[in-house]
Amino acid sequence: MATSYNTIVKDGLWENNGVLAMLLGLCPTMAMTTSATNGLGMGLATAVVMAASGLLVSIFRSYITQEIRIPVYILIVAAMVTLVDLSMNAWMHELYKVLGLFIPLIVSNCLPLARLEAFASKEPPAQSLMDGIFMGIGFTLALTAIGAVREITGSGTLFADASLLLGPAFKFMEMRVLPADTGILMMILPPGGFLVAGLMVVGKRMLDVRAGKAIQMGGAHSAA
Amino acid sequence: MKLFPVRGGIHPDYRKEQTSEKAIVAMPLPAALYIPLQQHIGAPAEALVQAGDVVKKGQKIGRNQGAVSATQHAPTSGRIASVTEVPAPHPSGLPTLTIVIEPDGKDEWAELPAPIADPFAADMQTINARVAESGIVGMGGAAFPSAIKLNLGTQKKLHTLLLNGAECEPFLTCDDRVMREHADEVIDGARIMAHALGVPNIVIGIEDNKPQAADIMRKAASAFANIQIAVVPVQYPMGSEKHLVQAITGKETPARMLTADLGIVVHNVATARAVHHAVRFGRPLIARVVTVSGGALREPRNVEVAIGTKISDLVEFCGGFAQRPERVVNGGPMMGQPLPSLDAPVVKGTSGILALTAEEISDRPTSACIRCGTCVTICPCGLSPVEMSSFIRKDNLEVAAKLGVMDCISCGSCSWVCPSHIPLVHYFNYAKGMLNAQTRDQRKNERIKTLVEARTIRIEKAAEAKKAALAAKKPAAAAAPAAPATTTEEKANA
Amino acid sequence: MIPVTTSGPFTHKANSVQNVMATVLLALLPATALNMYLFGWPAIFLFAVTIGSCVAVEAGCLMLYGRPVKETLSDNTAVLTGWLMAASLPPWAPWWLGLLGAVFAIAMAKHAFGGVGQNVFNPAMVGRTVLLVSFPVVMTAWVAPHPLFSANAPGFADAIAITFGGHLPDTMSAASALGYVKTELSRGIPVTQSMTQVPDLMDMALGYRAGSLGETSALLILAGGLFLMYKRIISWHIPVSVIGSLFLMGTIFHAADPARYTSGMFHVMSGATFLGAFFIATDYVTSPVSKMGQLVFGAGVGLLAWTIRTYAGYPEGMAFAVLLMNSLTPIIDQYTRPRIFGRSRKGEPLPLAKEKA
Amino acid sequence: MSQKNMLTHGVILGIFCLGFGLVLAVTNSVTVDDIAARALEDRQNSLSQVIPNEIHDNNVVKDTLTMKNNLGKEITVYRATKDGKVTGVAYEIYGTGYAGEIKLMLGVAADGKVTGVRVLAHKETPGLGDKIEVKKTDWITRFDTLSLGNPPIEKWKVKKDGGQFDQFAGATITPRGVVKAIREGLEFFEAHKAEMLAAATPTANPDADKSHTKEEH
Repeated sequence: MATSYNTIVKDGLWENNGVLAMLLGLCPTMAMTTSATNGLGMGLATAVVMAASGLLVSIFRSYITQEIRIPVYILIVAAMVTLVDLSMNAWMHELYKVLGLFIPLIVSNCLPLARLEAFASKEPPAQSLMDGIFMGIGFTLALTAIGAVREITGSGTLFADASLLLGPAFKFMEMRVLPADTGILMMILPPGGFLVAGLMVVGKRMLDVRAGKAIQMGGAHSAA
Repeated sequence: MKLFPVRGGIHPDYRKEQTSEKAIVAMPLPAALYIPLQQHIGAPAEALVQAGDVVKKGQKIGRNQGAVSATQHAPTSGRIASVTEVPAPHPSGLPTLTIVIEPDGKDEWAELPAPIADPFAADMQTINARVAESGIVGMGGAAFPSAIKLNLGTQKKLHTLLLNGAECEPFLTCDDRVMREHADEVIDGARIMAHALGVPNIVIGIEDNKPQAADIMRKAASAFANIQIAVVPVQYPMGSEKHLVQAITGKETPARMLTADLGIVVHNVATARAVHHAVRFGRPLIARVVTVSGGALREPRNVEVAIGTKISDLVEFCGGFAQRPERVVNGGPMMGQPLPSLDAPVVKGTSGILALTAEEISDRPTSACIRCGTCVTICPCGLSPVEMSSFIRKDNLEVAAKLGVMDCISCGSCSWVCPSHIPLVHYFNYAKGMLNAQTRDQRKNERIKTLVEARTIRIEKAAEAKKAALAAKKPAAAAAPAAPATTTEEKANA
Repeated sequence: MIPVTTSGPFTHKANSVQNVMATVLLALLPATALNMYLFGWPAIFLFAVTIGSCVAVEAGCLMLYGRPVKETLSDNTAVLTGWLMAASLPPWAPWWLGLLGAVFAIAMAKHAFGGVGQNVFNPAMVGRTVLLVSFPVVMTAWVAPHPLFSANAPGFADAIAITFGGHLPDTMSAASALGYVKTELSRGIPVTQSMTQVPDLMDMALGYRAGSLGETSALLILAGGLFLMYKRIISWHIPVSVIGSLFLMGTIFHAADPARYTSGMFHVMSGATFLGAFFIATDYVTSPVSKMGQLVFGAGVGLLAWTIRTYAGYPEGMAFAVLLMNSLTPIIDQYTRPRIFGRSRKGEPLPLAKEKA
Repeated sequence: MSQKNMLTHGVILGIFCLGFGLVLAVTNSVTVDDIAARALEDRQNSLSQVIPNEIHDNNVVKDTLTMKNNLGKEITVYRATKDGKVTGVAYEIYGTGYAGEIKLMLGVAADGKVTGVRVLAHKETPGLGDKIEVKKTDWITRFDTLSLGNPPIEKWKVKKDGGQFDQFAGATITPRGVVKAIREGLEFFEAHKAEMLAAATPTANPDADKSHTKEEH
């Protein structure tokens, strides 16, 4: 009973967006969105973990019995996170310096765990991989958008240090939107994260309401 | 007398001066009297007369039915025009069965029950029977049949009769005038009631804004050592019986209990006077003093009026309206009820008819609650109106019930004080109604359930009996008598 | 023929939200007027801009929500928010500070929560705090008093340059007393010594000192607060518990180590203590409704304000303290409900006392 | 749950743990060298900001002394050497800011001139005190080439206290703390010059020894 790819893509990017619809993974959302680049990096790292763990769980789903599923999920997510952590430290060190502290936090992010439980444990590997990727991309988009708003209003720049993350070729993305020293500092402090995330949730719902859709309430509220 | 503090309360504009110095005047009989068969809490009375009958003043025309009910009497002599449906003095304006009397102008008394020569020698039952027979109900507004309250002495250990002359509602002065002009009757009635209740002490609670009444009552009571006058502070709702008891004794009536559980029975001063009339002269309750007041009225006054007088006639007697009233209220402005029509009659519980101007009502459109907390501070019941109303607005009645909405006495203090003019009492009355209905439904369902269960058991038993019978007798012969037996039983319980 | 609608009562106290708010504004007037005089035209401009922005943002939000604009605006709550926020700004701050503060105070802190009566946090303090955190330099650019029409006061044109052009004269900056003591302490100068440099308590009480646009005169604020109490707009519970706990903390620690801790009296007289205690912590919407709850709330505000002033990164802690306690208001409300008549605190009917015949 | 079931679950869980443990072990062994190298580079990078590359030919990270500073705290002194001679040292200094300790790395040339100062950690007010970070402003670079005699010792203060260093708008305490820390750092250098510049073979730094690094210098 495989879900169509179309639904997977739509769910991940918009309908069931991890941050904006399910309100999951708020811890990294608040902590890592002080700039668009940080949001992008954190999102991508999470996406990799989600895709890999989704695939693994789906492959092994017939062996993972009901009773031990939670420890196994956590084991898999934690292993993937450690993998990403180690390889980034070794081979993408500049990015690691930016995100390093927060990579281990992916373990405590409820979003991967939620998708493993709700999707990968029931669907075939290809679908699960897709779900991990698109949920991850949806997460990345949300984080990048929140990061962009906070960065512009808070520091007056956009995609600062993008070249550290994506390579020197992406230097062109780094821009200054407002003159130096004019940002609203609070926006890059934790309250700004809550504010922008909240407004984005409102924005999404307004668009959904306008489109005549029923509002999806987050079933689970993340503690992470 | 030592008094005790009472929580909360408000100090509304009393405006009692409009009528407080006006002596009670008797109103001439109107062209027709309308006596609803239900003027009290409980079951309606059963009509004893029909159209065309001729009745005398004081003749019983409605008989009480059931445990909580009251009899009705003809306020004057005349002919029964009809027994028909007339709008009741109730905000719904729904018609109730009413006896319409056309007075013959002779005002002839019927043969009254003999006066009880020495009520203090008579036993309780005699007096209670007389009070019940005379159709006396609580005249403070609640209109609860008084005989039942007088009977509490047989069930509870009582020690005090508290006569409520607080009259804390703004505008109303009828009790004030009754105390001032008929102090001896009130005191005598109180003594008779105390005797009937078997209590040694009588305390008469009077708010501090009626010093003359207090003085006169004190003088009238000076001959009796067991009567004390308690002058209580002016603080609405001092007239609420549980609060009056607290102010005078310091005791707080536990929730869902009666003041009688503390050994105190509370009666209104006007009720005491009615008891005096019934016991000493055999006269039933056929007239009462009503305060007719309000800025829209030409001549506010206290009127002794026959029960059943149309409110429009009463207003006419008081000079009619000087201006269009913003609202006409039956009772006091705080806890009274809006009158849907002036066609409704004065009943036994009518303490006042107020024609209020917009300025006296001083209402504004409701605005958002600003959580000022004044309602919490002044609530005499210790409730949090601000919280309860917000839950009721979301129709979350369970939480409102948990917060104590059922303990609200609807005194109106919170609505009065609210700067946002939120109709809090309206919310609470709604919630109380809904919650009561829920409880009733639940009880009904439980009753049905037990009945169904009983029936199932019965049918099973019958089936077993049948089986046993079948086993005992021959199969063909047994079936016939058993079947009809079950059917009849079922029918009886349907 | 006669309208019949609701239950009673059919008489009401002659009051309204509008009157309540207007009375609060009236109470603020003397202190604000004095500061207008002391800090001159730039202060007046900033004051006008801040209130104007608040009203404009409120109107905008109401329109966006499709609510009646005129009726709601006339309740004066937006004006009060603007006034209180303006009172907490440095007097010569630039105009955009007022505007931005208004957006955060009215749009974010008030209307995002549902408008009047629904906000969890005091809007004026949210505005002030956001500005303080976001623009620490501008928000701490205090000036010494330059009374209107005095020799070195900025003229009308200079004032326009200060408020709308952002030309804050460099030489005119001064430190607030709380800030000065904290700065000196960090240099290793004990409080006992730095206290000799701050204006004496009398000047602080009268208001002739550097400070925010509407809060330098402790005496006039106090007078306004007492007026509100007299008018029964506020009760004594919150102000007394705020000032009491602040004074107590200050006095105890000062007694223990006068070189490290300023005195309780100094805490009470300086900064926004009086404004906070009488006008901000007492905000109806964001403080508990029961008297018991108000005492708890006020004590919390005083305690937090002292802690923040003494140990945290900001010299003044009133706004933060109020906001922190605001977030506890629903919980305080829940645990400090009055006892229901005839019931125990737990909600059980009272036991029937045994009668002695 | 029956005992057998319990056993099955345990076995499955054990297999998963074993499998992923193995995967992680492999990853770790593949990355461990690179990660160590990166860590060393990081430290070198931060040191190279306060000790210019031109003045040394050694690996500064590996040539260390452990000393006690004025507060009795053990600090690591990194030494830059060229042709076997100590040309400069770098060590951590501590200042008191508005909101607590400010940790800085001070580089001093053998002649007592500052080769560079960088803030390592601080808790100053964002937007006010954080201008000491080189990422925010170049304020901290003004100390380069200065020494205890230049400016004279009484001028090693912020302007507000009669010295020669600018404070920044709205913040006096932070720059004051930094200036004081640097002055004391230089005084520490003066006092322990001989010890620091002694051309001895570096005392073994346990950290540097443990990590068998692929040297790039």
